[in-house]
Amino acid sequence: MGGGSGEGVNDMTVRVQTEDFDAGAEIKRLQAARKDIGAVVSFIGLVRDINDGDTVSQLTLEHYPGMTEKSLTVIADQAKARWNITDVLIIHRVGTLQPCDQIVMVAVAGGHRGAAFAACEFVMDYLKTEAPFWKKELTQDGERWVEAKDSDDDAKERWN
Amino acid sequence: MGGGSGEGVNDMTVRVQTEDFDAGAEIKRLQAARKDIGAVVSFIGLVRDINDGDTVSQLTLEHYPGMTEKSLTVIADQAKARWNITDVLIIHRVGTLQPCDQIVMVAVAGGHRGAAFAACEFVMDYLKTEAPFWKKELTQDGERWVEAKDSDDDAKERWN
Amino acid sequence: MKIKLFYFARLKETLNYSTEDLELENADQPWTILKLKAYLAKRGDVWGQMLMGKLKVRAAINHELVHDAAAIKDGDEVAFFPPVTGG
Amino acid sequence: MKIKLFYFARLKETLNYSTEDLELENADQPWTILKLKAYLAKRGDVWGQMLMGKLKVRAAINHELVHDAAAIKDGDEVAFFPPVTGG
Repeated sequence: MGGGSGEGVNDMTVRVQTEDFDAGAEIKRLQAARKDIGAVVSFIGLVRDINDGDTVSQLTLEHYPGMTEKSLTVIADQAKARWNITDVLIIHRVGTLQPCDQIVMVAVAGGHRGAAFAACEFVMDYLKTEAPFWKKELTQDGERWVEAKDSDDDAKERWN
Repeated sequence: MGGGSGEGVNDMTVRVQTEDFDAGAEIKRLQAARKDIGAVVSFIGLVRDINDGDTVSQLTLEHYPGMTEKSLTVIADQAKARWNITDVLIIHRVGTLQPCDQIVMVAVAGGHRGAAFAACEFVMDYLKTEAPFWKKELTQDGERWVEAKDSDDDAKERWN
Repeated sequence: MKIKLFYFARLKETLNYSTEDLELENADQPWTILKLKAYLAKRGDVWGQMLMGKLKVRAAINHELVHDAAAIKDGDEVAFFPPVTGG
Repeated sequence: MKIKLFYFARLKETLNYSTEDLELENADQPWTILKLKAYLAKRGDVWGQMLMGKLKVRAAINHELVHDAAAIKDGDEVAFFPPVTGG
């Protein structure tokens, strides 16, 4: 694989990278890892062309190298400790992206669907509120930092 | 595409077929459909090599042609009516499958992750309890019909 | 009246029937799913066990899941099958 | 004592600093995140606005999110940044 700045932290599970990813290939790899996998739930986040009513022509993602990978690994480990699942994959892109580009992928494999759904949503809710990434959008009025949303904090609170 | 016995009911959204499917290609197609899609949640169900403690060497899926496609279309439409989502895809295989084979795929695209997660899980819970499919396993002791699970009824009840 | 019947999964296998056309006598009381099950159960032990026994049986009329009290009309497609186990 | 400081996103852009090495005087009271913010805020208006103003600021010590009361030790890596917006 290579190229991910997350290398060395946990190369199989957490990757922070500028390059795009092949969600289908990643899901296939998870499926093929074990014969007792009955369910794979995946989430893919994409750059939308409109945010808060304005047309977005570009999105730039900044992160905190080292802390970001560590934070994602902790979140993946928490999900594994909390649910009966076999595998968690988190890929998050950084750098400059265009509308429709893939930003993030979380995939969870396990024996049964309930745990896989819960763990995948848990990882996304924690990633949104704890992992050090910051988004800056380019609109017709220039650049602006994306503000954190209270609804994301609320989503995270559900798991407590 | 072609080959799905669900053709004519709703070819884009619901497919019942003997052939395998390419989950990655299906997800890509959903992503590319619109520019306001921010979230794609997908579920893939696979044949496990063990069920109820016995080794499963083969799984055969039977369905009720006509009613099955109609039932899946109703479930997809219910999800679209209930959540703010843009697209629902359901693919379900029938016929004889081996361990690790893909059985079912549900993918939901929408603006935001909360609705996409909920709608995808809703479709799976309803599919499990309402869509006319029946599984028969081949184990070392011969063939046996898979019994319906109370836990699947419970999962469906959550949405009421 | 005439109806078309379908059997699936364990029912199909045990009854050794997948589909049949059935002519039902018009009666004072309308035909319901329950009345049809009782009528078919008289065909023999295995029919009674499958349709009126301990096994849960689901019924559909014209591709819609229905309860025992649902009325059957001339030309209907009626199906009997076990609880579903897809996904 | 010596610490390494990092700033991210809006803070990095506005302060025009991404990282710096800082020498802090040892004092009777241990250095905390709050004390460090107050110390940096004295560098000028924009520093006060960014670190002690209306904007929410998060802090991390050695890659762990911490609160204002967290103590800073010699050799620590300290970071200031806005609430996160990934995913």
